[in-house]
Parts: sequence; structure tokens; C-alpha cells
Amino acid sequence: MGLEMKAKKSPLSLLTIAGSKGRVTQRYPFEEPLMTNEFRGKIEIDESKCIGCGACVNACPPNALELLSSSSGTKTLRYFIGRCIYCWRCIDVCPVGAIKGTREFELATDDVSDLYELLIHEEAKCSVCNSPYATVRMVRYVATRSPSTEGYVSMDPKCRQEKFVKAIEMRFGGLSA
Amino acid sequence: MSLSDIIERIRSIRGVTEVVTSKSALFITANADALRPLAKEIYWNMGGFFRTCAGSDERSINNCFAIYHIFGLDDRGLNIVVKTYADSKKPELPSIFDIVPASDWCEMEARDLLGIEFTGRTPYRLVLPHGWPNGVHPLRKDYSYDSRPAARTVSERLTLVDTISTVPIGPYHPALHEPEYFELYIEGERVIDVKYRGFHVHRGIEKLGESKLTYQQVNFIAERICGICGFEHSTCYAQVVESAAGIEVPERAKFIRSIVLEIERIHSHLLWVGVVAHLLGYDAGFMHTWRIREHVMTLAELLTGSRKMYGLNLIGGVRRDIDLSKKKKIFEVLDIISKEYIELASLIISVPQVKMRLKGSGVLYREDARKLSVVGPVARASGLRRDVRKDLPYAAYKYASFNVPVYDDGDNLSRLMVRLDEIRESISIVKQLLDQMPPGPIKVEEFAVPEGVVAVSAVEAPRGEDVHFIITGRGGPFRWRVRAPTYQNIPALKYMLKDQPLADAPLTIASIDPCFSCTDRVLVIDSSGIKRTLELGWGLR
Amino acid sequence: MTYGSMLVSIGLALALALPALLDGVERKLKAAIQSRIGPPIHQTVLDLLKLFRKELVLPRESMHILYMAFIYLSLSIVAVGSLIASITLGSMELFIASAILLSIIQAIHVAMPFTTYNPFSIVGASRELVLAVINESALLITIGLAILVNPLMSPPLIWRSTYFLLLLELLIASYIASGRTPYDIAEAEPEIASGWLIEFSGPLLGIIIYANLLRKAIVKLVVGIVLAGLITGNGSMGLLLSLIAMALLWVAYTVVSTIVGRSRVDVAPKTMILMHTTFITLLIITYVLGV
Amino acid sequence: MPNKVIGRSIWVFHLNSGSCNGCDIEVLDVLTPYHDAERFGVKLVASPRHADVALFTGPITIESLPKVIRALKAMPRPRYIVALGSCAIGGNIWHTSYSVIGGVPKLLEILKDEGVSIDGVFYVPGCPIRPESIIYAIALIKGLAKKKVKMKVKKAEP
Repeated sequence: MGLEMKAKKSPLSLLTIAGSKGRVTQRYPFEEPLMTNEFRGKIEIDESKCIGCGACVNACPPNALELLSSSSGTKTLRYFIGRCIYCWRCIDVCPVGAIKGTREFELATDDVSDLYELLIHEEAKCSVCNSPYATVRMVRYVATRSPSTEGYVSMDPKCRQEKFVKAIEMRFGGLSA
Repeated sequence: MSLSDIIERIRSIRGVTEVVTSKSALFITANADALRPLAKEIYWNMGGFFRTCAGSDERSINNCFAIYHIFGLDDRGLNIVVKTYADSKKPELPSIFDIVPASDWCEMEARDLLGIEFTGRTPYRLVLPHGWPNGVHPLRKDYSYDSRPAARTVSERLTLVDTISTVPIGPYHPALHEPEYFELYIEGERVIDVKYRGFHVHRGIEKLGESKLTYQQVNFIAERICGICGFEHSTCYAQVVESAAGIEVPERAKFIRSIVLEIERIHSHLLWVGVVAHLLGYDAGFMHTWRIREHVMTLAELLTGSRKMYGLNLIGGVRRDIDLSKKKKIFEVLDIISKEYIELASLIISVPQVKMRLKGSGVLYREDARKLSVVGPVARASGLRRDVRKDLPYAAYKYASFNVPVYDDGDNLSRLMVRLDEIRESISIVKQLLDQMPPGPIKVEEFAVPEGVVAVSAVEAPRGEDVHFIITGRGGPFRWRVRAPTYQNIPALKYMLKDQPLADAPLTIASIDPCFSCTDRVLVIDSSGIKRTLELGWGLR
Repeated sequence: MTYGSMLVSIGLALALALPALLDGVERKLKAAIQSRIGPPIHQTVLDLLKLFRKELVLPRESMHILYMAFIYLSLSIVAVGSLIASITLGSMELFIASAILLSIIQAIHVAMPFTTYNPFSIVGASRELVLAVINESALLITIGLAILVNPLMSPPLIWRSTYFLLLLELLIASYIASGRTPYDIAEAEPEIASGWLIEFSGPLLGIIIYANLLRKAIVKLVVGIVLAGLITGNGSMGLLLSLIAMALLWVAYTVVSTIVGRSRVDVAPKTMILMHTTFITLLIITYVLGV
Repeated sequence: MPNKVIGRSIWVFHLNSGSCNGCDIEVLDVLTPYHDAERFGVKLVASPRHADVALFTGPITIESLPKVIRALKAMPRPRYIVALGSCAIGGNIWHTSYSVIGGVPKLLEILKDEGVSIDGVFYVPGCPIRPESIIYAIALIKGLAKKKVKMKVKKAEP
């Protein structure tokens, strides 16, 4: 074993190796980077498609994608490039294909706030108790996908449950505890 | 010795209450007083190796702590897991350190993180930061994760020594590239003792259990245990879950895993050869090895989407396929590498200074290697024929024929030769597997992971055998223990550095290809705080 | 200004400016052998300029390191000057003075790191000391023999084997003294973290790096002067030839240092003693026999 | 953004503060033939006393914090920090773990309390960082490239 490696070589043959290879340096940033088409870079969220469902947030291992609620009736999908691990799991799980992968890697900056991307969603309010429960877009998405839920889709989970229980009571005389 | 013989011999030891065979291991439950005789029987009489031990807080299930000692009979391709219970109020178990010296660290780790005391040995703090309060054990289920200890800005551990008879190597030291701390006690230029004070990279990933990591998400952390051999960790993790859940991975996915694993091994070994050349003052060797390695990195990006941290594995398969154009590219790159690296490697070992310093330095004798259960190229350079790819074949390795290079001298040169030979074997494995790759799907989408199943899996990383142990929970692991190869190899440094010239110390430390971020991982994911009753049986299936 | 002193001034200016540039050439050449582009040739100058713009921090707040650094620098400049003057003016006295200055510079070079109390720099300095004891004495003995041969007057009529041996031994001793692989143990060995330089920073580091470059230039210039003296004798031709020889030696040493690895601290002294005693003995024999 | 003091000569001290090694080997890779950062005057130095820039990889573990501060204090001013990779900027997967402080932005707060002043911070995202990203950051410091990222606030029209 290791027979080829035992060959005696003169230290000078380094110069032959160097001579035959020449200079291999890629002159980036003046030339193209040494990159393949398969590279996973930063993600791009399409604001016209995103419904703010939070599937990507649940899949994201480092919490680079977060869904933050504010008191002003909005829900913000926050993408922090500085924590992203570029695994593209969010792309796998997005139900509407709103997330696209790019080959972008030139992300250096001197200000950490440059690394945030915010997508602000308006929140839908429950038709009964008026408390916010999901983004307007998500409500519409659910309504168009399964029209049979129409009666419930405009309520938050709590009111929905109450209404459902009531409906069953009316029809079957109630659920036993 | 047949399997039934082994079971018979184990059953004959007093205190063994249960022996169960499963696909991934032989599971034994024993009383505390049977632990030492069992260890002696398996480790010395049967010629087994010690993989690791894992503590677990099972008070929510059976009101006990438990320790799992994992042994391996390499020649039979069998894992043996011994479970012993410890009292919930005063957890105490007999130490097997004097019988199995390799158990030193994992016992102390269980003591630090779970508060299990080991009788019959001197305890010391291993994993937790220096100022960590006594009696607080982060791996216990009742540990409140939101309390970070106050960050200290002065360290008691690092005191610059005032006599020149101690040379601190680390934590920020150009020979290490990683924050670890060795204190070398020297007499003149000769090392007389070594102290390792590591665990600077203890990132405590338990916290993540709390942030509700799912089985699939853990894959990506597993990959980030180590930036050089991350794919081995994620493969090992995926395999251990697949084995616990009984998921049948498509053949094509297994081939892709094996191919990428070997590509990672090539890059890792080339990296190491470069670093050694640099340590020996032969910078041109470093530059040229890394020049060759760059082809492998680009290839990895082509196959997986990233130069490192491939993000390729999921439980149930892989995310990207290898199509024809990629296959062609792999062959091209492998041809370039195999030609150039042999030329370069023979040049490097012909440089007189390099050869002189590698030969006969940092010797690890076969008996010491056996005693410490060292793994990977370190074991193979000391005459131990250990290779998980052969002993417990996983992924697609059973379809490839390859040699396991073994050298007997145990010095730094042997360790270099083992790795150089392995690059060649890896190239041949990739080529063989590419030719045989079957068509078909690359992952299974639908599966369920049952709760309370125990499983073990091992993968041969570039640095040696990588062991993952799991107890499944709801939605994520209940207990996940990782034993990285360097964890097993660092204790051997004490034997390798002793009575050696100081000048050889960085080289010898580097010769085990230490990966401290693996070692310090303490990757234990705990789905804490969830009250449940869980039937903890062995992975019967 | 006389013609001679003008020549000396030009020579001195060149000899003070060249080392920083030659260091740039060294880095560029190394890069080429390593298949890459490498830094611009004036990178070392840029590095030095940057260091002088940084904050001055004194190790252990002690002024005497700064004092030693200045002595190191000024003695190096004086030594360069006296070497240049010796070949230009053909002054054997100045050549002898330079040899003495060189040994003082070397002593400061070895002593300085001991004042920092850093374990790495002390280990580095102790190793430098071991190598310096052997190599410096060999270098000084050889320079002494060179003075006996008296190369600065006029070129010899016939070339004797003594001259070849003399140049060879000077080459070896100056190569080792210039701190390159395999004998750069004191600065570069990884277990001692850049060794004796570790505690110095900012302008202080700048002074020491520049003075060290001068020291490296001096040991090459000595060989260049002996060679020039043997070929052209003193005067403007001698000055030119010795400066060219210094530059060429710098390039040649670079190539040699790239293709070898680093020796070990316990092996290097043995090899050096063996090498030096053989050559010096041969040198003395040929000198006495007059062949 | 070109920097006057270190724009032409950047000496870097690499601090691995709990990194997985992925970024660290790419830092070394940047010095090797295909990328060759030395052509921009970049040099890795072995002592913080020589350094202009502290290169951080890793989320900064509690164990390494005191040593990190020690090293930063040893650097002569002007001194800069480069946070490399997603651990050093945002703490990556372990940003909430008990044994890390979670990246350079958190470290800056601690440094402020300690009275250690830093003259500038650069953030270079990637996981692991690719060599070109590092070269792009160098180009940014030297003024050879323009900053491309900017905080984006988009609104999803309902």
C-alpha cells in the first residue's frame, strides 16, 4: 500500500509543478467568482405572493425568518440575512411558492440593520370579537382553496370553535362534555 | 463466537435483567453492580471497543436517571448498549474508568450535565464553563433554559503562567485554528506533561429542544456540529432516526450519501495534509494541496448547493439528485485530483525536513490505542484495523470494494500515510458507486417516528468513527447523544506528547486531525418541559 | 562633496530603501511558486507605513524596549553605511567595524524579546540564542578570514580554492543568519506563535521589522562585498556589484527557502555545527597551504 | 466606505469563538492560490498585538468571552472587528443557547460596558461564508466595490 507515494522526488520538482500550473488565482472582484449554478444564496420573498402563513418560519432551523405581531394590526415577516443558513428549507415548504432562491452572496456591510428584510402583512380581524388572528391574505387563500369553510374563515380560532359547537348543538342537540 | 454465545455469556453475569436483540444493537439492562463485570467481559474478554456512554434524565418516565454504555464488537459488526438505572434523588453509579480508560470523558460529561456521580474515581469539571454554579445541570429536564449565567469578562481558567516551564498552547493559537487550550509542561525543550482544557466551543444545543426543533430541523444542526465533517454527522443522525423509525431509505439516496461522504473525506484529508505541511514550515506544500482541494470544494457545491454545510440530508433521503452532467463532472474532477495529489504527496514526503520530523515522532503504541479505544486514522496508524465502513456497513458501502490501510508504527508519518492512502481508496469508491447507481426516487416523504425507541448508529468520518445515539420523543428527539471521533482521540494525546520535544507538539496535536467543535458539541436535544408518560422499551422491531 | 562621499550617500540611500522592496519581491516570488498572484511589490512599504499610523503600545509599559528598538535601528543603519563606505572607499577598517557592529546588532536582536516576559517570545528568543551562538561565531570567523584575504583592495590575479570556500561558507552563514527556512525556528515555529515578535505592536513593531530587514540585508551585503572585492575591487564598480549581488542573493535565498521545510530546534544546531566546522577547517587548511 | 488607515494593508487576527470550523477553513481557503487574499495586502497574523482587524467566527461562547476581550484589548488602535458568518452576526441556530452570547452585536454591548472602544465593525453573512464573500468584504474596505445590501421594508397589499 502507498507504493506510488514512496517514490523519491527532489524538492526542486516543486518548481516544475508550480511552472506547469502557472498562476491559478481567480481575479474576483474583477473577474467572475468561482461559483456553480447550484449555489444556494440569499432568499427572495415575493411580496405579491406571500400570504404570511408562517410555514417557512416553522421550518427555518435558525429562526432567521420570524413572524412578528404588532399592536397596530400588522404582522411582519422578518428575514434576517445575518442569521440565515441558506438551507432553502423555506422554499421547500412554502405553500404558494413565494420564496425564491438566488445566487446572491455579496452581502457584506458595515451596518447590521442592512441585513434585515421586512414584509408587512395586514391582519384580518375576527368578525365576531374583532381581535386579529391571521393575515388578510391567508384568510383569502384559505377561502379560495376550500370555499366550504366560508362561514368560519372570518373568525379567530376561539370564536370559530364556539360557533362550531353552537352549530352542532343546533343540529344534534349538543356535544356531551 | 456466535451471537447466541455472546448473549449466553452476558446472561450468565449476575445482575443482568434483560437482553434484547434489535437491528441496530444488542440491548442489555443491568443492575448497577453488574456494570463493572459486564464492562470487563465485553471490553477485555470479548475484545470489544468502547464507543461512549450517554446519561439520560428519565425521571418523567420511570423516576430514574439512566446511563447507556455503548460498546462495539467491531469484528462481529455488533453494537452493545448497556443500560443501568440510577436513583432520582441521589444518582450514583460505579465508574468503569479503571477497567475501560476510554470512558473517562463521557462519565465526567454525564456528571457535569446531569449530575450523576461516579464512585471509585476522582471527579473533575469537564464541559461546563469555569464559573458555572455547582449543582446546576443543564441536561436535566427541570433545568430552566431561559437563565443564562451572567457572562464573565475575566477568566480564571486562563492565567498566563509566570514560569517558562509551562507553554500554553491556545486558546487562540496559530497552530490550532480553533480555541482550545493545552498546557504543556516542559523541561528545557521536552514535554513532561500535558493538560487539556477544552470545551470552548460548547454551544449547548439543548436550548434548541425548547425552541421546538423538529426531527427534520435537527439535521441542519447536526451538520453544524462540525464544519469539516458535517455531512457525516447529518448522515449519522438521519440514519439513527431512520433506524429507530424503521424508515426504508431508497437505494439511490444511499448511493448519493456514500458518494458525498467520500467526497467530503477527500476534501478533509487534503485539508489536513496542507495544514501539516504548513506546520512543518513547508508553505508551498500547503498552498498546492489546497489548490488541488479547491476542485473538490467546487464539486461539492455542484452536487449539493454549498461548498460546506451541504444541507443535503433529510430523514428519509436526500434533497438533490446526481444527474448525468454532474456524474461526468465528478469523473473529470476525480481524474485531476488522483493525478495531482500523488505527485504532490510524494514531493511533500520527500522534503528532508518534513520526512525527518514526521518519522518517529508522536508515537502511539498499539496497546495504548486499544486501551483508549481510539478511532479512525489514529487507530489505523497504530495497527488497529477499525473502519465502520467495513465493520458495520451503512449507506451503499457494501457495493464498493476497498482496502482499509493499516500501518503499525503509530508515528506521525504513519498517520499521514494512512490518510494519503485513504484519499486513493475514496476516489475509487466514488467511481465504483457512480457506475452502479440504481435509478429511482431519492427520498421518502411520508413517515412517522414512534416515541420511546432507542437506537444507535455509526458513520466513519474522516477523523474516525462518529456515533449517534437516540431516544425518540414526540416531534423531536427525547435524548440525542453524539460522540464525535476527536472526543475519543484527544485523551491519546497525553501518551503521544509525553517525553517528546516541544517543537513536535503542534504537529502531534494536529496529527490526530482534531476537530474541537465536534468534541465540544454536547449535542443533546431535549424536548423538555413536556409532561408525558412514555413507555421506554428497547427498539423492538 | 567629494565624488567618494557622493557615491557612499547614493549607495547608502539605495541600501536603506532596497530591503523593504526586496522583501516585497520575496513575497511576490513565493506567491509565484505557490501558483498565485501575491501582493504588490511595494506591499512591505505599505505595511510599514500603516504600522507607523497605529497607536503606540509598549509591552509592560517599559520605555527600555523602545530604547532598544531605536538602538537596534540606528546601529543597523550605521552598519549598512559603514559596509557601503568600506567597498566604495576600499577601507578595511570600516569593514572590520561593520563586522563588530553586526555582532552587536545580533546581540540586541536576541536580547530584546527577553524583556517582554511573554513565554512564547522567551522560548523563541532562547532558540534564537542557540542558533545565533553557533552561526554568529561561524560568520565572524569567516569574516575574519575574509579580512585576512583582504578582498577590498584589488581583484586577485589568480582565483584560488580558498576564495571559493570562503564565499561558500559566507553564503551558508549568511543564509542561516537571514532567518529563513529551515532555520527560521525562532520566528515562525507555530508552537511559539510568531516567537520573539509577539508582544510588539504599532510603530514599535514597524521599527523592529524595518531594522530586522536591514539586518537581513547586512548579512547578504557582506557576501556581496567580499564577492565584489574579489571580482572588481573597490570603487563605484564594487559598490554596484555588491548591491546587485545583495539583490540576487535575496532572490536566490527566497527560492531555496520555499522548497525546504523547517528544521527542528534540537536537530538544527547539530547540522549547523557539522556544516560550519567542516567548511571552516577546509578553509583554514587551504589558506595555510596557499592553494 | 474605503478605509484610510487599513485600506492598503490589512493584518488580521482570527478569533474562533465557538465556530463549527466551516468559516475557519474558508478563511484559510481565501489565502490559497485560487482566491489569494494576499494580493490585497491581507495577512493573517499570530498575535493580536500585530492586528488591525479581529476576525470573528462563531457565536461567542461564554467560555471564550474573557479570552476574546483580552485579545481585543491587546490590539492597538485603530482596531476593527469583522463578524464572519451567520454565527458571528446573528448567532445562527444557537442564538438563544445558554452557553453563547449570540454574536458580535451582543459583544459590542459588553465591550461598551467594559470600556473597550472599537473603530469599526463589518458584517459578512454566509453559512459557511464562501471565499468570494470574504474577498468582497475586503474589496468593500478597500473601496473597490460598492455596498449592495440595504434594509428593505415591503408591504404586502391586502
